[in-house]
Amino acid sequence: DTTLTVHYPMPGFFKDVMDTISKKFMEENPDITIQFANPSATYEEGIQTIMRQAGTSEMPDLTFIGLNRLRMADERGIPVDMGPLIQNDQNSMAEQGFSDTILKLAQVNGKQVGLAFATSNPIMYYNADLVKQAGGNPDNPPKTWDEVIALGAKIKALGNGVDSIDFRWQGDDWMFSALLFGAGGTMLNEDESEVTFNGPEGQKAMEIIDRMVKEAGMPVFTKPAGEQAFVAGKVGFAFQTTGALRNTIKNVGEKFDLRTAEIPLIDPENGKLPTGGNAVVILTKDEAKQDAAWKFAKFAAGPYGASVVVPGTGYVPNNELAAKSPEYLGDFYKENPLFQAGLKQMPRMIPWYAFPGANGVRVTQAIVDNTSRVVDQSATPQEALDDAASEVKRLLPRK
Amino acid sequence: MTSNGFPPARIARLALLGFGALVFLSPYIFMISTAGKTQSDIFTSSLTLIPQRWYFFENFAKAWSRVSMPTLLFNGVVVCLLILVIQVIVAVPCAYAMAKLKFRAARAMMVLVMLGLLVPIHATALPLYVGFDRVGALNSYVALVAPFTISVFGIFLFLQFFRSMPDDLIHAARLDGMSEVGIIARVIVPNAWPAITAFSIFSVVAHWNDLYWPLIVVSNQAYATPPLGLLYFRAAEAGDDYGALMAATLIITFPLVAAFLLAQKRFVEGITMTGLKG
Amino acid sequence: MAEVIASSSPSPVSVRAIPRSDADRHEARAAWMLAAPAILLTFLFIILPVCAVVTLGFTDFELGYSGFRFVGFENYAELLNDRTFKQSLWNTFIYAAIVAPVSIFLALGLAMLIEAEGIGRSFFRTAYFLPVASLIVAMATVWQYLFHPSIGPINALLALVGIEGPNWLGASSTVLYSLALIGIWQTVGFNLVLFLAGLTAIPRDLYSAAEVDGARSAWDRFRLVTWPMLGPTTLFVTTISVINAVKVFETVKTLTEGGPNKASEVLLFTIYQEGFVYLRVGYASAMTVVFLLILIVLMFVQYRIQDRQVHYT
Amino acid sequence: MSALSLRAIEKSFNGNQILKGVSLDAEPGEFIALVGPSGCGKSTLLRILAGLETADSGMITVGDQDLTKLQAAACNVAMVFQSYALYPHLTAAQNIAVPLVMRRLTRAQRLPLLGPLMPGQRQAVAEIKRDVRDMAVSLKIDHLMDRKPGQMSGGQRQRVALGRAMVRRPAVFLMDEPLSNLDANLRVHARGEIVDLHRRAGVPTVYVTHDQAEALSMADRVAVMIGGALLQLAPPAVIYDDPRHIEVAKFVGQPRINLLSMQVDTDGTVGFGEARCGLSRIDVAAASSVTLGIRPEFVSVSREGRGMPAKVERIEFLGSEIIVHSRLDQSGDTMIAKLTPAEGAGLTAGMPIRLNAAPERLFVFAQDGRRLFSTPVMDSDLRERAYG
Amino acid sequence: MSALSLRAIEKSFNGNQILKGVSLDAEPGEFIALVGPSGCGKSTLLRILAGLETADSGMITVGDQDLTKLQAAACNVAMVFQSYALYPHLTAAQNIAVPLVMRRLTRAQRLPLLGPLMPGQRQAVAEIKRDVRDMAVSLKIDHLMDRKPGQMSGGQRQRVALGRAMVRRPAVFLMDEPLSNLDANLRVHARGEIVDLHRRAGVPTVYVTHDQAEALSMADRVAVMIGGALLQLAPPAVIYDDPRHIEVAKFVGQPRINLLSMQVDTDGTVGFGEARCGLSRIDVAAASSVTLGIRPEFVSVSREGRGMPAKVERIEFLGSEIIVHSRLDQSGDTMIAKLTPAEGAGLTAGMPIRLNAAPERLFVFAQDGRRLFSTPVMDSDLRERAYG
Ligand SMILES: Nc1ncnc2c1ncn2[C@@H]1O[C@H](COP(=O)(O)OP(=O)(O)OP(=O)(O)O)[C@@H](O)[C@H]1O
Ligand SMILES: Nc1ncnc2c1ncn2[C@@H]1O[C@H](COP(=O)(O)OP(=O)(O)OP(=O)(O)O)[C@@H](O)[C@H]1O
Ligand SMILES: O=P(O)(O)OC[C@H](O)CO
Ligand SMILES: [Mg+2]
Ligand SMILES: [Mg+2]
Repeated sequence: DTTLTVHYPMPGFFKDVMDTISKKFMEENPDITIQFANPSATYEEGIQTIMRQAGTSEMPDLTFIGLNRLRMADERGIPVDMGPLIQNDQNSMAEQGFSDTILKLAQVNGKQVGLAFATSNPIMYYNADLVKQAGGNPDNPPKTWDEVIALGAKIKALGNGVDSIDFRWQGDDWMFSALLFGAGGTMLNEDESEVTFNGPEGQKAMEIIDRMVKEAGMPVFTKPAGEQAFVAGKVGFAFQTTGALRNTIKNVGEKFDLRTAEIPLIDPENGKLPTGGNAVVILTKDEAKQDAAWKFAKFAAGPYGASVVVPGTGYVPNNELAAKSPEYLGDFYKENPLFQAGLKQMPRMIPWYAFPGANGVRVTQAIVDNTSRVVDQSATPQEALDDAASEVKRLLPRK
Repeated sequence: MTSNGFPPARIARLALLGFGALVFLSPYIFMISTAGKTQSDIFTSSLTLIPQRWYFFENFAKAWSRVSMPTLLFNGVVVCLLILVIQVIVAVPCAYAMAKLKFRAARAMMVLVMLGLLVPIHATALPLYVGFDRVGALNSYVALVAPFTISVFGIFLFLQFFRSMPDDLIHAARLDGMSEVGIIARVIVPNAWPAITAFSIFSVVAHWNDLYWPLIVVSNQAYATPPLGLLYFRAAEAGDDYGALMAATLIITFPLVAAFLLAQKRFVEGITMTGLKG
Repeated sequence: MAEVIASSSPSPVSVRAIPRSDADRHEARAAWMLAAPAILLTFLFIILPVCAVVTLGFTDFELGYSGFRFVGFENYAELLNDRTFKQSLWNTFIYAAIVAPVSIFLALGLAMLIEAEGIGRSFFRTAYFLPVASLIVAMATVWQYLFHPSIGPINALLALVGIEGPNWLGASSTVLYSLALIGIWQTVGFNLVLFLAGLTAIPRDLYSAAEVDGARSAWDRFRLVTWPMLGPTTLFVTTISVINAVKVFETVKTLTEGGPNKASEVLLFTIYQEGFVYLRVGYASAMTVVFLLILIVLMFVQYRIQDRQVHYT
Repeated sequence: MSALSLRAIEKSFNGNQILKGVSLDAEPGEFIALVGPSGCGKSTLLRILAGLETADSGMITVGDQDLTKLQAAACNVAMVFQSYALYPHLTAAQNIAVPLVMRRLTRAQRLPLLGPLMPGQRQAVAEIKRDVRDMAVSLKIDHLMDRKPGQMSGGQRQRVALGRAMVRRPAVFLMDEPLSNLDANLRVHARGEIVDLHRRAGVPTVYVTHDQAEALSMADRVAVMIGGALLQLAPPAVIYDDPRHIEVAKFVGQPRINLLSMQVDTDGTVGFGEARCGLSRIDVAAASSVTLGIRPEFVSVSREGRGMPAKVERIEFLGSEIIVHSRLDQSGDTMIAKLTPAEGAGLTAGMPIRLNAAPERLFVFAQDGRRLFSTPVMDSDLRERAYG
Repeated sequence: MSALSLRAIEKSFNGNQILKGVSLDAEPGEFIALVGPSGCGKSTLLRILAGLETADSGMITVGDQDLTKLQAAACNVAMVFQSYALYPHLTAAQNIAVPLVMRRLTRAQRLPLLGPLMPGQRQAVAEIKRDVRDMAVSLKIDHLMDRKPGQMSGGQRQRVALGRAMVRRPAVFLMDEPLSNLDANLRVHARGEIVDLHRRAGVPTVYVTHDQAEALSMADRVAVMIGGALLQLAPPAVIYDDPRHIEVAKFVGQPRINLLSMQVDTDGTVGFGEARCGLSRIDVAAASSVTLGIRPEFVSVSREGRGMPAKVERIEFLGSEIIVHSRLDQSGDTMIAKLTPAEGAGLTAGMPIRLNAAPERLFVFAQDGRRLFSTPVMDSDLRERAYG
């Protein structure tokens, strides 16, 4: 018998999901026992815990790592290379819906460090009641940022403490990426030697944030404050991960008419969106355990896992079989229109950019800090971008 | 100064104190109110303390079932008790030696105690973590308890208290045939209860609530302490289940409040007698 | 030396004349034995780790990479130019400069009110002490809600009287003050209990004497008796309050993560961030050393200045 | 008009009546000692006098000022406390200066830094300094002026406390057991000093003590208070030699007075052995059982002859005198006799003796404690006849 | 062989010699009072006796018990402390039982829960209970056995402390001012009780006090210690009537002895007014200036006639006696006289008086404090002649 210790982040999203999956897995594999380590509150705390524990006896056998931190983990040699395992299982992989695109999401420089477990993209949440009051048509939500900002300004003008927009810029660089990639921009150039996010696309992106504040009166929300205000019916639009959908639905309850839509893109033609989410990663170096761990990884990231994750959270399916097969999710989307926004955006998903070198976390922090200067209007978009760029340049590995 | 009659000065005083108490208690009022609300009832734009739907039972049931509350409380009690008992067993004899025996190192120890008061666990967490890893003691009660077994604050407090105990009492005990250990067990400790109570409150409050250290050394839920358990509810990404969170908070806070209520008279007495006041 | 005489006498008559050092040595041995566990544990869990921190401060050790090299004072040199560190020092200073004095004087005022009041003593004591005993992880959530810029009760109340409340935790201009408010809320009860103990220890006769001496107003009696007699208490409370204020961490970690834009970065949070987030243990250790030095200097200075003035013998 | 007058002062705490209508007048410059057992209400009365406590009813006047409703700070009454209540953070000089600073300087002038800038402050401060110095010199504590109370001996502290009370020339001077914290030798010495100071200041003084020797030796008049009521207010010799109440007789005198319960004889007399005295008809009619009091120094001891037979229980040698404890053969009561060493020579424990008393020294008390008027019956033959 | 013997005990603290070679022997069953002013080293000596402190040199023997290297716990010496030092958390019965429990039960038998399971524990505990009860009955505190010290009065506590000390039948019994925390009345009463108890127990006792009256009234012999040295060890009457040293005379007697420095006359006599006494030739040759001591009760006061002229300064009335403070016209020395109220009647402050003393009551002390042998010169005419 084998016992696997599994660690995962964000229990708020995943606890129920993990419990369901592990229960089913143990039913199917009676010789393997799954036990959970203390979950970490966020992706960042998760990876920190793992990096601290790496090499110690406390290190779990499996973990779930944010897609943008796979690179950092790999540079420290933490994950087990899944390449050989996939090689052995070639056929069944495809059968279970692990297409190449899906596998790519969890590769670092071509090395398979994990299997994408939950994937997301940023969508637009809106309060149909407020939209209606402000003279908009909830059935035909804004398609461009200009429309969002204009309608936001009208919502703000309703008064009574109502705010226009909650754009989730805090925490990490994901939502900035959404604007940047949506304009067709990139963080760094091809060979990762130059900073490019302060180019014209980046400027357009940052200006959108600036205009949200200037024209639509977006306040400086902390992350929880924004969430709470939106579910309280005090905010018109919220832009954040589709992964938060299930919780948002629960929190809103009957208070107002909650809708979702695709996020506007600065460049509607070529715009892309970052893939959020996480991947299951095998940590154990113990050969005997690795087999069991691989079984569990495949199971969690496989069609059954996805069929639990998607309805339980709001993440988009990372498994083609699950998405299409009526056995899994086929009917779900028909019955739950709020979940369709994320699904429709799947073709635009590209990897969430992970910075090279040891300072990945600080780079992210530098971008967030400078974005906050725009939000609280203590810097112009140009200044903020330039400062962020020079700081990031300093933090990137010197070649 | 007396409690008969209600002159204006007294009414003003009571009003001031009452208002202050209300301000200080307001977070708890919201906490209790929230613990009785449904998820969608919590973040509304209207300010109501009374839940629209009475949801206390559901929230408490959820708090009790979603994390394994009995395990958390049990761990909390075990860790706090172990810490407290060892702290007292270690600090009392040391303070006694410093206060009542001719002891050349007493001065040096005093300096050590004062310096020790200044070093927070936050400062030494890293080397300690590495150390516990080396001896393979992470994820155990040992890791949770060991760094706090020495309480310089306790030594400091007991020292003040013992200094005020009459020497004659100790001489009498020696004449009656007690050894030094016997004196500690039979004379010092039974008479140091006010000081021990005061110290217990400080110690238990600190360690029941400590998040920093358990977060670092515990990854196995079997050893999670109450604050760590609360973190399960507090996921950062999305709106959490606040009703249940508050219910859990109430469950976890209650033992402490009850303990304080029971001990508060002795607590103040203990502080007065330990000369902590000066 | 014990000298036995009359060993030949029929009834053994004996002498006690142990040289002093012998008896003292016995007592000292007992003392050492009693203190040994404490000394051992202090060494193990305080001294040794502090030495380790000091040593690590001279290395470039990073968690996750094995091995490190000694870099001399490089970490300290980097600290001099670290914008975050400087900001964090300044923020910690401001925070402590607000929380310590306000919580001390508020506690003193409340303690005197409670002491003067006959009824409800234990209720008030408990009400004000409750925050000390509560879980900041959980209370942070409540505070976050109370401070909410649009749906928070505080701003709602302010709106009732026509004031547009600030964005407490969201704006870089107010976040530190909001945290300070929470800090005060957390500390007052602790100080209050200490002051209450101090007040009960003041001899009643002194107040009578002050009254007979012509101290007409409550303020005169405060100046003449209460304040000077509370000297030792105040010294202790100040020490504890300053140390605790400088050690602020949990609220920052749970409520603001140092943001927005480092407006609420404080020393311990920065150290934690460097050590456990960026995993740069060497650099974090150097910061820790600076942090400890600040604490030690602070306490040393304070004791030098105040101790003389508050102990009247 | 009296310098200080109390009229029917009553005071209760939580329903317990502590003072039961106390009235008292003091002449200018008079020294009144207020004695009584612990808890009888002495301090309470003093605190009411000082304005620290308000009486439930009654009236206090000092000179022609009605103090009844005045606050302590407003009355011109000074007080010395048992604990001295010196401010531990102030030097002796500063302690003595406090009442002057509080009275002579305005609030503005007392401010720490701004005070010296106020007009007139300098001069007032200089005057205060001078007065403090004069006081210190007259109390012989001028060398202590820079010490804090913690650095002084008990006797020195007591003098500083006196200085603080006297420096502002109060209209009334109150002292609450100011010597009880001193050791025996110092206490005897300090008695003389306080009497001296009082004579020089000439201010009416109420001096509380529970030490009867202190009261008798220092006061012009002694007020004996028992259970919240003044039982007698009279000069020391009267208190001792002519107590009006059994409690007064019991409280004053060391060793304590011998008390014997007995029945009044049919001839209306009562007595101890040969020494007898007669009571008035009215008294005899009212009560047949009384208590006889004999002070130990009026008990004489002889080995044989007349007198009450008794047995020596214990002999205490005190140098200049000897205390003989004995037990009466008849009633089993203990009797204490105070003898000179010469008189007591040869007495040993267990020895049978005879006790006698001088009839003019017998006190007779009614059952309610009142002293009864009695006349010594000198001729024992007369009595014999009446018996027959 | 004596029951307790100290030989040349010396002790220094931080270079200050506190005990300067103290030697003392006690007979079986003897009650020795050790008196002396505060700080003279009484407690230190007692603590050395008890084994709580070790002497720098000297030797102690108790009966035939080997005290060498014994720790306090092991000597069979019991001690009663000034503060009683009762264990506040234990009842009276438990307090008294402690020394028995510690001595009669093994460590295992004393364990809280396991103890009762040990063989023999039951019986031993029952015996202890019986002994404690007997002790309580004999001290009349059996009704207090379940109270804790906090619920007892001073006198009751003192008795419990006595019980705890006596219950284990020590070979020596030490008491350090056991009565000083009691109030005056209780103190007098307790004296008798302690003497009684001592008589019943028959154990040699060293009783420390700084109250000379206590020492004189209780002890078989009084040891007067001044500045770390024993000046005299003798029965009370001898200490009082025949002091060997000026310090002894000064310390014993209340009010204090009158001391007058004077020159020896050419005829080898020295005296007070008419009362004179002669010194031996050797003494006269050695010192021409001596100190004359006269106890206050031997000073007589007359308004006129013969005697030393003096002026009354202050009169203290103490009920059964009167203390007259006066100043000699010639030398300016103060003289204290103790009179009965009758003798003192009519004296007032400022009045000129004449003082006389009985020549057989004069003590003459050399300058180093030694008492000089002197013989009263009764016939003043004889003296007159020698003068001429
Ligand atoms: N503030 C108070 N509240 C309630 N009872 C009081 C108060 N002050 C005094 N008493 C009670 O009044 C009685 C008299 O007290 P007081 O202090 O006047 O006695 P005292 O004669 O001065 O005694 P002592 O000689 O012991 O000082 C006591 O029984 C005391 O308990
Ligand atoms: N442990 C000690 N260290 C230093 N000095 C001491 C110590 N114990 C006593 N002394 C000093 O020795 C002297 C004698 O002290 P001791 O207690 O024997 O006096 P005492 O005669 O009992 O006085 P009292 O009547 O006040 O109790 C004092 O001057 C005291 O200060
Ligand atoms: O929650 P996820 O997995 O969609 O990740 C998205 C980012 O973390 C949001 O900031
Ligand atoms: Mg009193
Ligand atoms: Mg002593």
